Amino acid sequence: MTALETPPRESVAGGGFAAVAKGRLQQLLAFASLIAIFAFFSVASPFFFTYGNFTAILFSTVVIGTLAIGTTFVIITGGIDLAVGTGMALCAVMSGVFIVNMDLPLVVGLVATVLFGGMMGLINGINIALLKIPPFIATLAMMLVAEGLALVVSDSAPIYFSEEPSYTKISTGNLIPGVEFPNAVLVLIVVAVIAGVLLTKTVLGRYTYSIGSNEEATALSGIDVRKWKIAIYAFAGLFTGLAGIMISARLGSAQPATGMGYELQAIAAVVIGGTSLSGGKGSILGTLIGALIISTLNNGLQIMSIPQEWQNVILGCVILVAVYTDILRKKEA
Amino acid sequence: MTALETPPRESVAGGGFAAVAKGRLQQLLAFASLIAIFAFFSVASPFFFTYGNFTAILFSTVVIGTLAIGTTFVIITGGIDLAVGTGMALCAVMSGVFIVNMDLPLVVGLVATVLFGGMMGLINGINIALLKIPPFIATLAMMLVAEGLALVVSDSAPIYFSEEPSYTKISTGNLIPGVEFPNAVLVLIVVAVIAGVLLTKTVLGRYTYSIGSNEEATALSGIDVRKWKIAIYAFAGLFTGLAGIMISARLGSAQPATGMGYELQAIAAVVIGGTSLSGGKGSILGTLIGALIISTLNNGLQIMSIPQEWQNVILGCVILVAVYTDILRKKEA
Amino acid sequence: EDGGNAGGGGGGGNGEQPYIAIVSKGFQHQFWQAVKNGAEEEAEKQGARVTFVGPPTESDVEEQINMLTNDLAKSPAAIGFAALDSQSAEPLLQQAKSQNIPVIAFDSGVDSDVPVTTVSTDNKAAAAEAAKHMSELVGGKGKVALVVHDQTSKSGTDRRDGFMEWMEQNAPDIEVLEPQYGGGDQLESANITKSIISANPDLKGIYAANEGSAIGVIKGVEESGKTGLKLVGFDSGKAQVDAIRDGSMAGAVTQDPVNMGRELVIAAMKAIDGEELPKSIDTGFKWYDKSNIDDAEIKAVLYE
Amino acid sequence: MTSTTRPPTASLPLLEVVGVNKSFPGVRALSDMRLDLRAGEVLALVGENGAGKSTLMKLLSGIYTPDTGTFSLDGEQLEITGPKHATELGISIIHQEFNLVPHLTVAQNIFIGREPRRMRLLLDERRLVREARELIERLHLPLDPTAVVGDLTVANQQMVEIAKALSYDPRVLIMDEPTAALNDVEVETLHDLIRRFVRPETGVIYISHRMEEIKRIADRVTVIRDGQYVDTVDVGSTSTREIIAMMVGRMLADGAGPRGVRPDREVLLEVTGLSTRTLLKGVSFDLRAGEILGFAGLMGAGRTETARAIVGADPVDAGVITLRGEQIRVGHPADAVRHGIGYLSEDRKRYGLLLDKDVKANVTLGALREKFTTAGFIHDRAARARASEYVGSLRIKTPSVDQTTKFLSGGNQQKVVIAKWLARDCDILIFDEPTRGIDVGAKEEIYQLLNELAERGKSIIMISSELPEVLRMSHRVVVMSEGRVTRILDAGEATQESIMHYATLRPDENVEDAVELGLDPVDTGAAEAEEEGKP
Ligand SMILES: Nc1ncnc2c1ncn2[C@@H]1O[C@H](COP(=O)(O)OP(=O)(O)OP(=O)(O)O)[C@@H](O)[C@H]1O
Ligand SMILES: Nc1ncnc2c1ncn2[C@@H]1O[C@H](COP(=O)(O)OP(=O)(O)OP(=O)(O)O)[C@@H](O)[C@H]1O
Ligand SMILES: [Mg+2]
Ligand SMILES: [Mg+2]
Repeated sequence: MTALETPPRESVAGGGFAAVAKGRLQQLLAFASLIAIFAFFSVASPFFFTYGNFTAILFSTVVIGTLAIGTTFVIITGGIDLAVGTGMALCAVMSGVFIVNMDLPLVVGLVATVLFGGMMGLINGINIALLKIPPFIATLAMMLVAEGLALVVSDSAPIYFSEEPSYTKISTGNLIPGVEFPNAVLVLIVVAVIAGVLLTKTVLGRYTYSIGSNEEATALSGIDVRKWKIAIYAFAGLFTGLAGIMISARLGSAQPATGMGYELQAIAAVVIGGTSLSGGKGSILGTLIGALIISTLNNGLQIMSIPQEWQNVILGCVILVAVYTDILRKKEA
Repeated sequence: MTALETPPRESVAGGGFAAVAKGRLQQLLAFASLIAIFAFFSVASPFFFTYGNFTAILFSTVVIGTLAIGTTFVIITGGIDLAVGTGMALCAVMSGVFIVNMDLPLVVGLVATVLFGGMMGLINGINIALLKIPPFIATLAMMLVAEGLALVVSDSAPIYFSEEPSYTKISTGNLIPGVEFPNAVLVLIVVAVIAGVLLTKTVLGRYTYSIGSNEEATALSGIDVRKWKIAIYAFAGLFTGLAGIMISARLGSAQPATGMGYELQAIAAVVIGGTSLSGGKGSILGTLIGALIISTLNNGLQIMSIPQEWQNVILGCVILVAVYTDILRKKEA
Repeated sequence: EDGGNAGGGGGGGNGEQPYIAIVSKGFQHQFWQAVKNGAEEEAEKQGARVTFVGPPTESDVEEQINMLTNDLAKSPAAIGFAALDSQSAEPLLQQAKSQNIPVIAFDSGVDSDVPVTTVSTDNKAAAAEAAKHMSELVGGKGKVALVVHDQTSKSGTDRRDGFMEWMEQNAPDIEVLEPQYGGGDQLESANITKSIISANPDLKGIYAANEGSAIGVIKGVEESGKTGLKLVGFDSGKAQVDAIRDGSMAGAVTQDPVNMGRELVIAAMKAIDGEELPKSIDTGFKWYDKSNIDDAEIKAVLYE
Repeated sequence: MTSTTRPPTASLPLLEVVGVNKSFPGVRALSDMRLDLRAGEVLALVGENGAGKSTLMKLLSGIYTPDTGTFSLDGEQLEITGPKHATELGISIIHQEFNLVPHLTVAQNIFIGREPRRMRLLLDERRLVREARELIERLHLPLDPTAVVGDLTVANQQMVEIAKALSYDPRVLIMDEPTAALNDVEVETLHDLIRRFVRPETGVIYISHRMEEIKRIADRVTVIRDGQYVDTVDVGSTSTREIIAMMVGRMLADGAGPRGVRPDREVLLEVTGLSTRTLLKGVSFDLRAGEILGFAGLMGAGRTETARAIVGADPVDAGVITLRGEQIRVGHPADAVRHGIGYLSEDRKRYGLLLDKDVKANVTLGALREKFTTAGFIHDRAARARASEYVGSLRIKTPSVDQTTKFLSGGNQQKVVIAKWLARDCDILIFDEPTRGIDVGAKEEIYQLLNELAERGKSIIMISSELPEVLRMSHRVVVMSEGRVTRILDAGEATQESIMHYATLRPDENVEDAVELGLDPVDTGAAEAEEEGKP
């Protein structure tokens, strides 16, 4: 089938030395786009290259980044998850219900929220793996249901965490003493590392790749693909729950109407990061770089005071150019 | 690539008798979901089963239906088009520019608008087929660019067609004398028939299926896949242009900010209609039924005065059930 | 009147209850939820049944037209309508007229002679009020930024233009930056705010044109650690009220959405009964800050 | 031995390849390759897996461009710019890999790119089907032009490829292992076709690993080894052993070992009354520890379906599977593997491999959780060591265990699949066409491997369409026809003739056959078949 393709330049996770080096190279290439964008803005605006602005960029990457990490797993299996945006809103609302309305201890409320996200993922997984509903449809339906339920559960009003100052600290506090570095970014880094390890070093991750690469062959190898697919969707759902916490902690309130559109941004981050929508390959590092490319562009264009209607035009063009350069380089490497 | 799939039990249009019969059966099954939904609402509300409401449902299907028809071609090739929503807004604005600002004759303005849509599709096609940018990224970029350009070109304000009463007639007039049947619906039917013929009876359609089914084999058969892919995207773009006309004719104005989100609805209509996102199969009739299922649900739930927050929840569940029943029936058929 | 029939949804139960269908500009935002609550309260009081729908964003004009179409199919006794775009709705308004269904416009006017009355506030004037306070707060000079929720909808442009026009005419020393649009999304507005602050170290104040933008601006300023910025908001809601109480926001203009909902239903009931109505009913707006936030008349217009 | 001795019928070289080099990253696929095809002959091309046969053919059909070297047709030097150009020059190829459009019909596939049209754009579907039907009839192929290709068996898909290639009326026909998926009857059909195709102005390049086939069909044979030209010899005057020796660079021992007798050990697996909605009717047999049970039958007899039903890959309608005397329930291949039953599919690309993953990932996939993890974490080094071990012991030709599987030659891919199952260490292994596309040397190795496994007490079901292989390897042979087991033959009674007899029984259409099998003809649907009347 690949007769027309250029011979293999890529490697998969966990390969030998040559493969690892090649893999790194590639990520460096995606990374190069990011660096180029950074360099450009640093020259173009004196306000871009400041510590404060860097943390601002990182901070603005947290929610999309968290969603995109979960989405990476789903997309590597060859699936898609449209429910992460409104699902996140529902999880935010649920965290409000757990922590404010039910007055559960903070930790319990947080765990319950993350698990609630996992449960939504579980339902997606069951619909997809057992009932064989195409992922696009199953998660589209979940997207609509979550959108509605977020309003129903919250009675269409935000839930405020004013009585829970430690809740907002999860996002805006500074765990590292003396350094202005928001906890939210730490959280993103930690979950990214965990997700990266799970994806490359564990059975869950390996099966995620195998299912995306050839689901039938994986099943015939004696792997219960249904069970693992459900597990992967449920696992990805945990990130939706976490994103719900991160966004409501940042805002100090659970906003039931936020979220629509975040799924597309998350998918975009994943795809710009080099994960193929047809499944079988991708990486967490790539996803993070993809998310950073988007948020850096948004930030830089605003800093440069480009009129907003032009910002999208430029954003679109830069994404095209970044991805195209990446394709060119891969060809030449 | 598709050699890896389970062998398709279904046929595509244009097959022999058995294939055609099987195809018809399947569409009848999707159709059955629609009928069931219709029957339910007719019993549930006295306001649903009226001629006026039927035309209202059809009317509300026109824009999504037109976009979904174009999207069907793209999805059958195994691609995706995220740019149809904002692209439609840009086309609407361009029709305002052509007809109101430049004061071109109506027909010229309409043709120019449709061609403008085709040009956007052409650019997508070039990015995808020649530069090898994944469809998701290429059309995501186009979506952002179109979103911005619609605002730039229109100066962020609607363009009104008040001086062009015949423009709105394209949508709201009644060509059939004496019958309350909006032209917009006629337009949808006509383009659906044309698209259906093109998809099943012409070379363009044949290669659309062929590329989606096995791009590699198609190329090895001496077909210039790049050229045809560009042609297919450009062709699909014409429907974006037409949708731009239909929406602005209905509203009497070109709204530069409408459109975001329509792409997801269009894709949903296509997928509910039985077209697989992995390409190689699908039909225009299925797409129309998919679009009708969505608009009938929207209409019926509102007619039943279901509170809005619950409408999405129910919509999501019904889509799941409809698609699942379809899957069950196909299994048994 | 044949409009009072409860729909198949069977909400009302009582077939005699007049049914008022309200098609709003939005649904999920607090502002619209407050209108909805006001309308529902009043309807209950008057023994009427209302439904309230609105598109997900204020740019979904076609969706709103579909909603209006669907509600018309239910032959309501009256319709409340806040047009996203007056002209697009004209044919449907004509249809309502021919079906003898009175239409009450709300929130912003409708360029049509169909509506029997318009229950609204003047967004431009309200925004000008915000500008006036901003000018006072920053001492009549310096850089001021705008975070607006929408660049095409009437409420977005009126709240932007009202502010900018007042500044242009009355505060020549104030430099108003290019408005930025955050779609009313808190997170996006917060990110925008931080970018603005980074790019303009000498910024004096920020004006947020609706609740979502206001929350975003408050968060963005807080996260950036910048102090001394004067923030002026729009609408209310707990986050904004709290910010004003603790001083992080100087004050805000609020309309009275709950009252708008109430007046809408009152007008509708009168129209159903064939009573004469004034051409317009102004529900007004108020400036509130730390000094008057606990006044009874302010408290009454705030929603949380 | 040199190739200069021309047979009397020989004419001008039709196609000539000189000094061709082709490298892939890390692999020198061809070096200083040459080849000449004369008009009017069938030239066989042989070599071990990964020798570079397919690469050479892809160069000839314009898919790859050579690093250096020249091609000439009728003595005229030319450059082949692409697949389309190749067909225009009169070179048609049947690829080793599946190269059809699965969602389109047979007729649509055959004429893809050349659809009969009206008014330039409109398809003339009726003419398309008519022409396809004419072609299929002319070629005597058992194909329905309106059938959807994805629904066909591998063998029938191969037929479509052949019909497609011949429809171009080529002068040079290249067939890259066309018979790998065919059984003896179909091979004969194909050979008839080739004989009819070869005329004084045409020629065929025929790649195959089946030596007896080459003896039958080819005039000359070109041998290549490790990407290098070895020699070209006349088939008539060279023995198979000599050809094989040239291929592998040494003399192979004559493999025809003694045929086994059924081992006298406990019955491990018992299948009773296995039926599926689609095909199988009451399939029953048993399997002992240490036994190699051959499955023979014609294309579509239901051998694959039996295997898939046993491992839970397809839904089962009725039937009982008993393992070591206990009834087991198998709803998914995972259950089967847990019970120690593994299945190697006949279609390695579709069902066997993660083509875009490396050799290591493929080899360790099945046994990952059991052998290469603790608490869910993968031992990369152990996995790598094991994979390298198999690459060595099965002589898998690959630059490293990190090579992406899709870049291995077909035969080596098959070995990767076998390695995967060896790593998983099942008690019962079902090999579906295990030597499909495998070179003679490697075939011997696989036979040895099967024997070793059996000696170690593993039970093996070997589905094969190559009767010599079935006869040589099996302790017993299960013969199937039309979804039924028509006979289970002991090693002593199994011969080509007896197997063919039982494989061709058609109880559903033929009352005598039903009677021979002791079936009630009314049950079998023979009555209906008669009523409908056969054309
Ligand atoms: N696209 C490619 N990229 C990298 N290596 C390749 C590629 N195609 C072929 N090879 C390598 O080139 C060598 C020759 O492969 P080829 O497919 O020509 O072998 P073959 O003789 O056809 O073998 P088989 O009998 O198994 O089909 C092999 O080592 C193979 O791994
Ligand atoms: N996925 C499928 N879709 C449609 N038909 C199928 C499918 N799988 C098998 N069949 C049909 O079922 C019948 C049995 O095929 P099976 O593969 O079991 O036979 P077999 O004896 O293994 O022969 P071979 O593998 O040589 O074709 C065939 O007629 C085939 O056409
Ligand atoms: Mg080969
Ligand atoms: Mg088989």
